Amino acid sequence: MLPPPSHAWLWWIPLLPLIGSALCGALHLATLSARKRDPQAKGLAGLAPLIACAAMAGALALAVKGFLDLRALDAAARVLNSPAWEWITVGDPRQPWFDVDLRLVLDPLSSTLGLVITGVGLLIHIYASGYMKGDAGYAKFFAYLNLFVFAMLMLVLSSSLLGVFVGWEGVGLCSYLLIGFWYEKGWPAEAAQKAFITNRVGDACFLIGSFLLLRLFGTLDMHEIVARMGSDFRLDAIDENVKLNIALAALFLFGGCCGKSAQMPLFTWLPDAMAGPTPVSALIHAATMVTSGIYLVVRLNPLFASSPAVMTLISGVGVATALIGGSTALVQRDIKKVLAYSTVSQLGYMFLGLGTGAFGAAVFHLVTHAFFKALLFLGAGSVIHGMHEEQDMHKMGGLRKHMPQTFATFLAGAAALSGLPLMSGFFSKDEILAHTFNSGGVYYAFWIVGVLTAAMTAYYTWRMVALTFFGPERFDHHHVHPHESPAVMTVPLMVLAVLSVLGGVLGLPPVFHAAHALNDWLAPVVAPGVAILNQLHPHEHLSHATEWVLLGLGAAVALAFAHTGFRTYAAGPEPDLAIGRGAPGVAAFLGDAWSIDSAYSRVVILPLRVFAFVVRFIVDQVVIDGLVNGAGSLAKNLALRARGMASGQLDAYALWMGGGAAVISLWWMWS
Amino acid sequence: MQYELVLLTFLPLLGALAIAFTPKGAERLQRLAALATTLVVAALGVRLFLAYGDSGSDQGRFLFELPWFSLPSSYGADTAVNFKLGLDGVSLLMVTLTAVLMPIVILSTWGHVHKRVKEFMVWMLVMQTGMLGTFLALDLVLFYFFWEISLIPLYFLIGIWGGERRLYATVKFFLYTLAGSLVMMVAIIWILWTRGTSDVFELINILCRAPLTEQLWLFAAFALAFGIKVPLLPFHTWLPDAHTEAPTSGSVVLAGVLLKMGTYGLVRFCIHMLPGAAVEAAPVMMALGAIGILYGALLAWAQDDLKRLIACSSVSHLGYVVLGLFALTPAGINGGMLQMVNHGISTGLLFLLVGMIYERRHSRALDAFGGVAVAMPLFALFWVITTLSSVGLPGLNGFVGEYLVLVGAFQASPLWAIVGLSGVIFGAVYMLMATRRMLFGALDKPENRELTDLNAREIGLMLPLVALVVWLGVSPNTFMAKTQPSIEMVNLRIAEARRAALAGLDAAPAAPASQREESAR
Amino acid sequence: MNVPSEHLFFLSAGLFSLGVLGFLVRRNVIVTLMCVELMLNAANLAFLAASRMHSTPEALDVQGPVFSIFVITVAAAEAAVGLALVIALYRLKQSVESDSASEMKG
Amino acid sequence: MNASVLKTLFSDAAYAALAPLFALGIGALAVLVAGLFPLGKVARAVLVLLTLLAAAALNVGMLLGDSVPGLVLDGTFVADRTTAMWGVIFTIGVGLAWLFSRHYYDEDASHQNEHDVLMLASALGMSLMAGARDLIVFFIGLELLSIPLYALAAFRRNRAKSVEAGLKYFLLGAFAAGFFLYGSALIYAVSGTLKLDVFADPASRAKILESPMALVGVAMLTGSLFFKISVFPFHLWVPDVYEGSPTPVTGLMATGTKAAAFAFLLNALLALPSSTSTSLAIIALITMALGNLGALVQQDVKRMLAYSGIAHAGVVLLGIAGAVAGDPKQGGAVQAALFYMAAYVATAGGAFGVLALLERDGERMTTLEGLKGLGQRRPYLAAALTVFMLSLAGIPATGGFLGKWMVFSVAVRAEMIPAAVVGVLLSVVALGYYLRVIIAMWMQEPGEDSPLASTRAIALPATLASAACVALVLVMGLAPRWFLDHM
Repeated sequence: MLPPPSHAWLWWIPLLPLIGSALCGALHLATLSARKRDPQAKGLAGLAPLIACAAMAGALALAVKGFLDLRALDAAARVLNSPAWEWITVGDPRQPWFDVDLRLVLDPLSSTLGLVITGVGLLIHIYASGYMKGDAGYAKFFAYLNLFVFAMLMLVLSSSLLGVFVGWEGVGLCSYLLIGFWYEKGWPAEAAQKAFITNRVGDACFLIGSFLLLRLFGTLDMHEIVARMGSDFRLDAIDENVKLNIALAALFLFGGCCGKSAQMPLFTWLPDAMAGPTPVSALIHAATMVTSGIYLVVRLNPLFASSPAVMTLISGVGVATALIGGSTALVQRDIKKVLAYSTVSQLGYMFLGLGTGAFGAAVFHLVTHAFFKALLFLGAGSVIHGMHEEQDMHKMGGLRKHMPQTFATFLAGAAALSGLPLMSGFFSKDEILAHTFNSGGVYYAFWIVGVLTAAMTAYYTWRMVALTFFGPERFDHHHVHPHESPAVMTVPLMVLAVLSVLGGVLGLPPVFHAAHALNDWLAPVVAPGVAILNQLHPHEHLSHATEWVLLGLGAAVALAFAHTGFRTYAAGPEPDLAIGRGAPGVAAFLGDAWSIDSAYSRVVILPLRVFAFVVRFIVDQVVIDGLVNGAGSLAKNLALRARGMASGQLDAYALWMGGGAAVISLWWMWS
Repeated sequence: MQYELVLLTFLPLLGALAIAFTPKGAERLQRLAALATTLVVAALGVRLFLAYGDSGSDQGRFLFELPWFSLPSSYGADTAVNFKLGLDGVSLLMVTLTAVLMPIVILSTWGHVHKRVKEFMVWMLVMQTGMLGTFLALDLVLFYFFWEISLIPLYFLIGIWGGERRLYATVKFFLYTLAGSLVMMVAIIWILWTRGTSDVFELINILCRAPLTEQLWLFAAFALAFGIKVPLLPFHTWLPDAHTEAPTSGSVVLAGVLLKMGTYGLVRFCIHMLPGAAVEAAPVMMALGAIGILYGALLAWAQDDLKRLIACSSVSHLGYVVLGLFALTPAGINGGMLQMVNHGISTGLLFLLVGMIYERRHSRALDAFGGVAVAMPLFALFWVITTLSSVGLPGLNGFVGEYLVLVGAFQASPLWAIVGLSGVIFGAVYMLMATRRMLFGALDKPENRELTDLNAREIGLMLPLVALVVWLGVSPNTFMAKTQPSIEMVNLRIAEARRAALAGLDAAPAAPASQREESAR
Repeated sequence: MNVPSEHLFFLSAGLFSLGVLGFLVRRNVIVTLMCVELMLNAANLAFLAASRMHSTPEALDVQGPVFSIFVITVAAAEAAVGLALVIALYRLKQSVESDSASEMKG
Repeated sequence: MNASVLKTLFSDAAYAALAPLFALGIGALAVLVAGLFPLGKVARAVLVLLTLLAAAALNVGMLLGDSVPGLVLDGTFVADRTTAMWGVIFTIGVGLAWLFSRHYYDEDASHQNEHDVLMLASALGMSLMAGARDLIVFFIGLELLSIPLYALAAFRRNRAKSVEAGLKYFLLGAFAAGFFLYGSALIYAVSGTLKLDVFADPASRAKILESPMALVGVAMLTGSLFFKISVFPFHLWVPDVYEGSPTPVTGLMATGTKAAAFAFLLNALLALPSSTSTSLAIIALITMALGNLGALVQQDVKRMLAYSGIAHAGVVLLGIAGAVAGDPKQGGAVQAALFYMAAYVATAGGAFGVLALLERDGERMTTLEGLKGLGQRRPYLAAALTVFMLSLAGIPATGGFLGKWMVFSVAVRAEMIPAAVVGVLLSVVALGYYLRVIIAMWMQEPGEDSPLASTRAIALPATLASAACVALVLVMGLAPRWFLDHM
């Protein structure tokens, strides 16, 4: 149960970015009105990044304060609770039928996520103030970005599932706005729409999940749900029906996660989302928003742990997504697309880990991934910036000389992503694979795919590095003059590079005989789930020997494929073209992400669209409205017929009268 | 006797009379007079809202009652028909919405009503009286009076100031809605004759004990009238036509308030007065509501006319209201009530926005636009906010109602809740499609380059509504706390009816004698 | 003379039917008018027959005869108006056929 | 016959009962005589007005008085509050028709005097019909009403349509009268009396109606009454006659004649066995359907209103069918029909009156085409006609609404609910054409060949009459208490 609500200051963590957003929005409106007089006017838009970064810094400071406060408490009591905003009350407030109280709760999990969001977020804000300079919507951009951070913080800090949903949809909205930031180009708007709608499919699942939880527990407060999973909802205390309902709730919530975290079958929006400005890709589509699914599963870990089938499904979906994403990234030419599919793939890893019950490992990978993928995206942004908005790697090459700082930091990110030994990604990915291996059964298959994907990851990462920074310069020297980005952009890169390299210390594997800092920190949160899992199928910890073998294998695979990838492409993109010539089918299949997206268009969207038109033109216009108008024309037709009765002839009228009198007489006599 | 409600109801009519006697050319005077009248009414409405505490009589407050005339009844004495107005939790939000929406609507006519201004203002004000009367009437006959009277102004508004097919649309609207109402009239006649009273709250106490068969017949008659008005699938086809042809302000009032008369009636009469039948009929009504959500959304998705699209979206949104109300759970009813207000605000805003762009561009075809956001950033801002409110983004008004509706519906019937949930997805599909095709993309059509952004009047008239969008989204309790005691009474009745149905009893038919005693009060 | 009342009724019914039939088949307005007279007089006959039926030697039932007298009076008035209309029709159409008065229909 | 009999017959009560009739009769004669003298137009008008006012005042006096004469003249005539109310309605109907006829016949102004006399005579006939408790009295009243109307219908004797209307009305009316007489004779033959009170006693009624002859008689009688109130299949004359007659006369036919026939039908209700209620209801519904459908396709508003009148007759007949089936509310049907017809007299009288005013601008003005844009040309007239249309359609706040409500109440009370539902749905069809009139006036621009704005001012009497109709319609719709209490 929650401690007393004594920490009102927690509200300031999300509210600061919200205020920042409002101020930036006001600045944008001011700019707009200034532009009415002078189309080139910048107004006060230049203030926007200062405000936004200040808000972020404030939020970060508060998040750090929260972290320190938590650290000072006993492990079991590490929860800070804020007063509630009584949002929705149905019925008498003293004894409501249904109510939603929004309260913010800081515990080790939300604190970790909060630090990542505000920390990485701040860096990206700083970076963006350089990246977006000169854009017409400069202030608007920061308004959206701050709004996003607000929603994301609501998502991780709320204790109510509906509070999570506020953030959940809020981040979806900001994602929509930011993907479509350059809407006048057309396709970003389409990508934004796709992202929003795909997410909505997930959100609908989320809502169903929430209904089921409400029906089971009578509350949407996640801390209460978790607590009750350990008390009156213990697996041995409930019947099959309740178990089924729990499993269904878990399943639908996971459906929501699939949308937000771009898992099969709803991952197709994420690659398209790269239409947004690069800092957006870094913040939303790599570091934070897409990980909210992982957060949700960890937050409700006993719920998921109670349904082994759903857990296996999560792992399966995760590993399948990892494979599809990884293999697709192999052949992409657009640098951002490579990173996007890589993100899809890495998120798949996290779900693979969640499905094995490695909640801590998943969060660990989430954190390291936030560092290195944000770094890679920002690096890619720096490259794109320097290349005058060129994203095709085939038209790059040899950039290491032109942008040394970007190059150096990018290498750090690549190393972490590909899991080169001792980099942050190495440890986190390895922990997930080790857990998978240890789960046995079908998880062995998952493990094999996981390792395969790891190989692919190393390969495409270093292919990307080679194509971008090595080999001959393939751009047009007359028009493109690559240059290093300003310090405001490179400094965040450096910070992130350091984090990417050293992030591993958060969770060193047991064989290193060091404390797994993150797992220990999260232990109170994940304990209920882990307990349930142990109860369901207790298994041994991996022996040190096995673990050494796995570590070694991981390192070897990463090194080998990184090397191959780099060497193959060090001289230029010819191997790509060779694949295209040699196996065009395979290249097209992979390049199009296994043709899943186009299959959706054909199998889902087109029939629905056709159905909508059938509804409009046939069901509605012909059938339903036809009946309505038919009643009208029926009356008219009858009227035209009835008209003939009044022939104007006297004798006809008299006949009607005489006949009428006769009929009435007979009728009355007869009845 | 309290005169607030009489004043509220008839002030617009007085204003209309005054305007009717202004000289023909004095358009400015007529506009300002209409605006002033509605502003005073809005002030009165807000005052009443604030004065309406969350405790007090649940059988109508600020009561005003005058004997009117009497009609035969099966008891010795005739049925006294009273001119009885009263406010309770069920009508409170609708009355306030009607009062607040009208000045905005009047202000919006500056842009699109240029001919026969005097008549326009007169009809607008008459309509307000009709709508307020419908919501405030606590006498069945009086309710029916206002219910039908409120058709006439809109008939003229569409017929005179409407678009190309205005005559078709307005006649269809009038005939269709009237057809349903007349069947309801027969039911009301029956009630008056057999129960000897036309007082709504007395009837609520009497009719809940009527035999189930009788309740079901009465329910069918009332539900037909309200269902057509709402409009509930499959009685919806008049709505897109009426909306498409109506002038902007007519559409706003139609969507904002007039349709709510139907849902209000469903709560007040079909559910509260006939709980036994409501429990029986709930599965059918929920099914109609849920299918309506999906159907309306698909219909909207297949439109290319912006206004028609929004009209179809109304069918979808009102499906939520019906789904929630007939879940017959506290959450569902509260959600349905809230959703009525939400729909009024957000769809009203959407129609205002469509009107504003139509005034500039003289087209509503989606294909005529593209890149409007570049030319009209403020318009785009308002449009997007409204769209988000309409698709139910948490934090804005649409969400709270929608969520409560779905929670309530899920408790009653997971199947229909999930069908209704599809509206969450498809709602986003068609609204975002419209948004993208209109606002986004390149500004490549020469006609669109010249578009001017919203002016101060247009922004000013939308701001109160936008404020409500946020307020209702962030703090729905401000509103729900006031309606709660009345809705609790509805819940009680439903619970009784449920118990009776579970016990396998025909809702215990009370002896006529005891009914008489009650009605004799 | 002792004609049974039934016979009188049959006669009157026959006359009435004749009048109706004539009204229906004849086009000449004057003939039609005469047929109406026939119907009225058939009714008169029926009234008188009924009166005879209800009368006792002591008391005559006057209702029937009184009605008949009124009917005769009214018939005269009707004939006056009717013939005036026929004249008006003839002046306009040069015809007394009822077909000539069938301009309005539908 | 000795003096004492005469004394009992012509008691004070009888004089009181007949006073309105005397007023009308004397007035009619006075106007007729006045025609011989070179009196001014105004003086003659004052005479007519005085006559009508006197009749109305006497009726109102009876309505408000403490006691009523009741049955007089050996039970052949009744004067109670109901007949007094009918009397008021008739005088209003005739008064309206007279007011609207003031400036109607410009070319036939020389016969205005005869016109007025005929109108007053018809009013006398109506009152006699409403109070008749004896078939003889009723017949005299009927003919006193009809014969003047035959003449009035053909009053514009230079116009083919007018003469055609008169002729059709006359011939068919006489035909119907034949049925009435023969039917009366049959009833008389079976029952031995022409008084209606023989039906008051259920036992004797049952005995009479056992005889098929009496049933045929009742059917023939009913048929002839149906002719007057224009019920299927006796309604076919109505459109032609209404269209052809001078419009004020049409107004009189639509209102006064129909009301008088209904007044008697309600008295004669007792003669109808309850087994006939189904057939009556079916006839009523067919009448409503045919009337409404017929009106739906008309272009001439006068003819449209004729059909609408048929439909309205069907509505009242439905109420009567309810009463025949057994209205548990004593006198409910009479109240309903009174209210309905009162509202209808004000409404239809006003509507025909407005049409009469428009007709002065040229014949085409009464077509839908001619009405286009009227709202702009003559907003007050158009507004009045709009109110009338809404009242005819039975929209609240008008008398027509409450009338419809009360008549359908009778059917509901008699548990004829399916018939009531079909009936109300048929009135949706009716709304279809009433709305077309409103559309033409307010929502359509005048066509190219539409009449130009008229410069002729509307005469004062007509203005007053229209305003009075509007006021009456609205008062009956909004504050009906007085009417309901006195009906």
